[in-house]
Amino acid sequence: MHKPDSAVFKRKVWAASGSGMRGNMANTILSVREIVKDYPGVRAIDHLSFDVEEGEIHALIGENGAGKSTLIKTLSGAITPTSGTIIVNGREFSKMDPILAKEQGIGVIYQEFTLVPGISAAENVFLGEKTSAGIFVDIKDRERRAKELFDQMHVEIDVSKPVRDLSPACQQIVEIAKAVSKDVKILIMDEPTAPLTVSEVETLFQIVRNLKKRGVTIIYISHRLEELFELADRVTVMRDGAYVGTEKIQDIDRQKLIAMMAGRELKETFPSRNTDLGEEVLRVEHLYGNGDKDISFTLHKGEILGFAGLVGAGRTELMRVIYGADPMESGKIFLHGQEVQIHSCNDAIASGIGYIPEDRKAQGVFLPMSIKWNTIINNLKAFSNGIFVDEKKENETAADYQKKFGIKTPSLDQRVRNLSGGNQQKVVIAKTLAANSEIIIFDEPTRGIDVGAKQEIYKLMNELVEGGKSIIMVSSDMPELMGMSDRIVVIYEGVKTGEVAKEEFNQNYILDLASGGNENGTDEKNMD
Amino acid sequence: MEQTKKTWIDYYKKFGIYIFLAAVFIFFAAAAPNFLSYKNIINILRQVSMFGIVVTGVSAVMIGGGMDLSVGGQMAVVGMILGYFMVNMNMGIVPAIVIGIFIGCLFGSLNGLVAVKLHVAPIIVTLSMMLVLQGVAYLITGGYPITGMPEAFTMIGQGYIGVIPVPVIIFVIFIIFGWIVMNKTYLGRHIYALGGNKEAARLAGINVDRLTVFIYAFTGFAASIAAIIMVGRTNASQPGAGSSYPFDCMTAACLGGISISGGEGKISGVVVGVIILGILDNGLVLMGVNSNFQSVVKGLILLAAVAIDCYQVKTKKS
Amino acid sequence: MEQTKKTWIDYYKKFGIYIFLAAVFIFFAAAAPNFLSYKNIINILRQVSMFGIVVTGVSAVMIGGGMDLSVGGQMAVVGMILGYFMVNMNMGIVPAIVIGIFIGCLFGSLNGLVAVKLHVAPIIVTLSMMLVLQGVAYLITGGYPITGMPEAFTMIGQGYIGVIPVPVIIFVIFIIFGWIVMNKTYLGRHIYALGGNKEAARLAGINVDRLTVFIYAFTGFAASIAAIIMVGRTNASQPGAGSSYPFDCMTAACLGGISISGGEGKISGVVVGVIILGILDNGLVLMGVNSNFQSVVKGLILLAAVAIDCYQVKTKKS
Amino acid sequence: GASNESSQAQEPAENQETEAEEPATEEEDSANAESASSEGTKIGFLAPTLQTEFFISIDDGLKKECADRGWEYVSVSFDNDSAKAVTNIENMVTGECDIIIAMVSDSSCDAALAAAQAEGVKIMECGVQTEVYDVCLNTDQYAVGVAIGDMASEWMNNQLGGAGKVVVYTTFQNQDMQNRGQGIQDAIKEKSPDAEILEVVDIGKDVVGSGTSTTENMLQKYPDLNTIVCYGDAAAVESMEAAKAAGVDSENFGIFSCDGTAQALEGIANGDPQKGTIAFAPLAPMMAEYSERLMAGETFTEVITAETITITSENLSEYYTAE
Ligand SMILES: Nc1ncnc2c1ncn2[C@@H]1O[C@H](COP(=O)(O)OP(=O)(O)OP(=O)(O)O)[C@@H](O)[C@H]1O
Ligand SMILES: Nc1ncnc2c1ncn2[C@@H]1O[C@H](COP(=O)(O)OP(=O)(O)OP(=O)(O)O)[C@@H](O)[C@H]1O
Ligand SMILES: [Mg+2]
Ligand SMILES: [Mg+2]
Repeated sequence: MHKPDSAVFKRKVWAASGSGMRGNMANTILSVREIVKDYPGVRAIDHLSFDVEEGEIHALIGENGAGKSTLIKTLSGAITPTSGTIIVNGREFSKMDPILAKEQGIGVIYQEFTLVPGISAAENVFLGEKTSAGIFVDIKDRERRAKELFDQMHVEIDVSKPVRDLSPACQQIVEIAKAVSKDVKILIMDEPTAPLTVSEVETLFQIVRNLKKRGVTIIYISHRLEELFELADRVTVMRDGAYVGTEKIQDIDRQKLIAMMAGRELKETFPSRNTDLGEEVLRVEHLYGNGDKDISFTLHKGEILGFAGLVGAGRTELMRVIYGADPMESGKIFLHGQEVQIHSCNDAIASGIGYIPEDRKAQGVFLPMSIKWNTIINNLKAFSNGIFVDEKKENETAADYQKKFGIKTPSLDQRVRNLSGGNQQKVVIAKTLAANSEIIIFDEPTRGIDVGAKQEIYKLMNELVEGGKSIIMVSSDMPELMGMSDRIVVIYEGVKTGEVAKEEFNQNYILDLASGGNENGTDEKNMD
Repeated sequence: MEQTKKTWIDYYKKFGIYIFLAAVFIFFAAAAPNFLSYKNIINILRQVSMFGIVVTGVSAVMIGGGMDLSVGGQMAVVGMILGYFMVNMNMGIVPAIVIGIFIGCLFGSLNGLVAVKLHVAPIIVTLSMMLVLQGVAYLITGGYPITGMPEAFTMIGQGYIGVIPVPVIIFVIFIIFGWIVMNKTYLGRHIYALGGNKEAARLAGINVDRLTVFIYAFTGFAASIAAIIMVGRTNASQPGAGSSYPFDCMTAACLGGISISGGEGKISGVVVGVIILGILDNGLVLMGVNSNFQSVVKGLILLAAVAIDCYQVKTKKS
Repeated sequence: MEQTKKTWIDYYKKFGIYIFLAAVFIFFAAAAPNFLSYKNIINILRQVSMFGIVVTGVSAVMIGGGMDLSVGGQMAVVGMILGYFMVNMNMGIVPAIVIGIFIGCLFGSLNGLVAVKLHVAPIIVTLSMMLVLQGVAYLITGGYPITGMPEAFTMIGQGYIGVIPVPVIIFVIFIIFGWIVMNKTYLGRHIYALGGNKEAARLAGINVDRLTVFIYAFTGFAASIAAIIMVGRTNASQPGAGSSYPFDCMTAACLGGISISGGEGKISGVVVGVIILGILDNGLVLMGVNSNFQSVVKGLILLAAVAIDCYQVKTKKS
Repeated sequence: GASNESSQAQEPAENQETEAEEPATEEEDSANAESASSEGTKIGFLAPTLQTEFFISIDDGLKKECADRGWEYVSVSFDNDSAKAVTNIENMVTGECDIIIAMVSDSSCDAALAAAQAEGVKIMECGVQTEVYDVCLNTDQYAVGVAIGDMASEWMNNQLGGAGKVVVYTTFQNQDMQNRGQGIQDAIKEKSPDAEILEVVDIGKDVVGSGTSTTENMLQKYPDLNTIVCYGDAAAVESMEAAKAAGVDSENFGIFSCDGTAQALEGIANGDPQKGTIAFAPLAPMMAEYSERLMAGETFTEVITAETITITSENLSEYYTAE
């Protein structure tokens, strides 16, 4: 039951929001008044006020760095606002704290994981909760209840396994389970779908609709605008920390939303490019390793090769092997027809391969360092005379990329830790591009990035291939993958199940391959 | 998600430290004269009790993502205060013990409070605390030890109940208590959560500040119990006591599988770690090994044990 | 994006440790007799040189996300070897120094190699190493110090070039070198990268294993240079040397703003931290303060300095 | 700086010359006459540690002696770290001490002491004899060891008919203690040839509690052990408690050591296994006396040896009164 294109999404939207409009929702459950949040050098939220009505799904959108995450953190008590009031159920607060927020029935799925890596999924789900009376924990009971929750969500997660051993997507599902396991009245979700693929997204939507039926109010943040049209009742737009406006979802369309977010008209397409596929630059033969089995493919000059697959298919694992980050068990890698030995990332970089990792916090950025420092770290040799770093060139390059991607920051000396999630992602991309590789692997490049910046990245990818470079793009965003790729390779549980040429692109077909090919086409995940 | 079949490494992961203990035990049983006598086993247990109690406390802090380098100083000061009250001020045993424990908890809470309120890394807070307390211990009597504790008090360190030395009984009660708290109660689970991801714990509604102070207070409690045993055992309060504890505790905790970065480790492992060190101390002396050489052996054993323990973690991840 | 105006805290962030240094300096200039004489200032500088070199090495490791508790043991063993070669074996000064430095680097590399290959936390590797080396230092001569170094050798610790003591010159060269490497070269950037996010550093094409070994080797190099100065200054190799260094170095590094978790801190801050400790040691003696009380003062100063430093980080983060 | 210091250092010496004949013991009461001469004298005491009773008592004694004389006094511990000792000698010179009483452990401070001498500071070495000093109060550690050994031998010969089963505790962390340990062994071999030295144990660093555990282990290893001869009281009294706790026959179990601390004396008085200890003649008054004589310009070529007193139950009453 997957939507092949956004047209279908839209049709569903009307149905969904129609049923959501039952009764009158005039009851304001949560409002914020004149909230300000200052950070040194930055005003993240600027006198923002808005209201959320009981039982609605209220979307909150804005460009990267608009202040969405900061706002919801003030609501959950993760941070203290500089000034302003929060009104929940008619009670006024000048600030929240996590315990108070919990008492008010506020639950949050944060943009960044808030899991305890060393303890089991079950314990994470019930973190901080009393699941039984007395001072003793009944762990078996917790595991049983967690399993029930995951079963309801149609995902299979070993509830006794430490969450650090789970893939990012599974971790996100644990986050979701954690939030919905509680008896919340207001559930705030900050980009919950970012690490998910289509089938989990569908599961999530199901959960959200069920919650809504139970009368739970939901604040939903996403950069995937089509999701809003499917789910939301109303949408509030923020820009530069300030309130722009609130609209009923029926009264607005995608273009208008984007204009509100960006403050200007913005064309949203997958820009066309004209490149002729050149000679073969990369060939992978019978690659085994890191959970992947017998994978072969080729990449040509000027090509964007997409990789599709469900969560945990092993795409990231494959890319890491090619990039030398994880060991290859057997197989061959050819560059321009020459076999190369890649034993380390440095070998890969030396061979002209660049990699934009999917997990920006863990693998991408250096949080304590400045933006400009991060920008050139992947290719320091080119920015130094062999020993000393050329700081002038560093400044120029960093300024270039900041302009190109619109990295929102008061200065290039700002620590990356203080940037919003999307802006951090832009730094990761800048950093890899500055290394000037011939083949660039983009692993979930647009995760958490706003529409405007996405356009920039697409444009940039086109420029790169037009300039004779080649790109491998791993993405869980199907329209994006189909819009950008020349070919798509599909991976299922570490095995290549197909390769689809541009002419044959079809979401259903690709998803079928991604769930194990035609024979296994009806995987349990796809029922419903 | 498919389960790969269990390799020996998984078994080692589960039983590693016990295998290590067995190996060390068998080695000394064969090589050290009189090692395997019933009395010597009791002996070893008595020797490790005091240290083991402190290490249990330190392990709780480490599991909670902290560190306590000040336990030695806490022991010294509590010991001096005990002696001062009982000998110089002729206070009764019970009130002296109560005050001693209270002061231990106070020092611990102070560590926790400073770490929480001033947002300073625990290792630095407790390092400062150690410097301060070591100084204070000497300032109480100007550096002289206090001797001549009441007879009944020395029983705590030297006495027996049946054939079991009193310190061993206290130690056993302590670890059973610690084990139940860490494994079976909400409090224990919260401590693991705190150590694993403090922000996640906070956002889950755990009062992380209060919990932090509580854990440090517990370590102070452990240190004060150990101080009582120490004073009873040597019949003297000495200001220089515990000066080697910061490293010794860290060594024992790491040997027992407590992770430096918090959130991981088991009380049972810690007990085994402590016993391994106790056996080494005892066995090497029985074998007549030079004390400098003992230091070398301990260093290598620690490294070997932790390396094997880490080996699997690495294998699992990559 | 609009800029909010800078508060005093931002200024403190930038100059905090210098303000602290100034305060300590002014205090002792007023309170300690003879503190402010030219000779005493030279005196303080000479006293901190040896320690400062080691702390610079340890700071490099800490910035790279590691920890080195074994520097004291390295110094002791290198010192003993120097003495053994020059006195017992009548080796020339230059070859002895070369061998000493080589062995220091070797110990350091060994730390790094073990950490990298066995995937053990650096704090445990170096703790083990400390235990081993402390034992080894005593085993070399059975615990006896070696005295009677060649005249020319003692110059390194005791001599002057012009009016400046040789150790101070070595120290200054060392920190200038360290500062340039850490701030201006791409090697330095790689070290910060390693400490800031090891996985990201690896993906950025940095050979993190080799770099780790290199940094530890550098710390070993620093320790061996310090050992040379120490032996020259005291005209003796002592197996117990450096036993307080693990904590002292950590104290100085933290005082100087090096973060325990790596990736942060500046060499210039470390130098200031070392000098503050040197001024305390010197000034408190000049004032005739009891040495146990000195420990208390140092503990409180460390805490205060780090608390003020952390205060802003907290403000920034929350 | 330098000229200033040396002239200051000379000044009291010159004053003293005029009344050099005066016996050095009378200055307390003749404050008027003395104040002119020794006013402003400053003593610096450099101890390897100020954390053990032995050194603390010297420190306290000196503090009192100096106060009585109207002298300034500063004490510093160098924590058994020679580099720190050198540093502190330098600091004391800057601090304008007239006399440095250095209880250093070997020749590692000679250069610093010589530099201090060059600044006009008088050096009193104590407990060790190197090449640089103005006066040296030495204790021959080997001889101390022999005294301990003699005492133990005598007891074994009388009480056990010579059938001693002995464990000797020494520590290799410090050269003095190693010499002392050697003296113990040699004396026992000579005076009590029938006794058997079962083992010489290096009990390692002077860590509180190491005496306790070592003794417990030794009692396991040698069930017929009846004599422990230890280099110092700190470990000995711990041994005594451990032996008592293990239920040895206090009558026929002997522990011997050195330092004459209160707890050891108390043990002897109570009939505990502690049977004897060696006390040193109080060092502080001696140091003060020789300081005075140094200030008076006297020079010393001979090493002055500090007396040791053997204390056993026989002469205990002279040195110890139970509270
Ligand atoms: N700790 C901090 N210190 C300084 N500035 C911060 C901090 N946290 C956030 N900011 C700034 O506040 C602004 C808002 O950030 P926020 O994370 O709320 O954006 P967002 O709307 O969630 O963006 P995204 O879509 O990228 O997640 C950004 O400009 C960011 O740089
Ligand atoms: N740290 C880990 N420890 C154990 N197993 C892991 C770990 N990380 C990932 N895996 C497993 O490896 C497989 C592939 O992981 P991953 O989800 O990263 O693949 P992917 O195709 O890149 O998926 P995604 O769509 O999330 O990028 C999954 O079965 C996952 O559970
Ligand atoms: Mg955000
Ligand atoms: Mg992936």
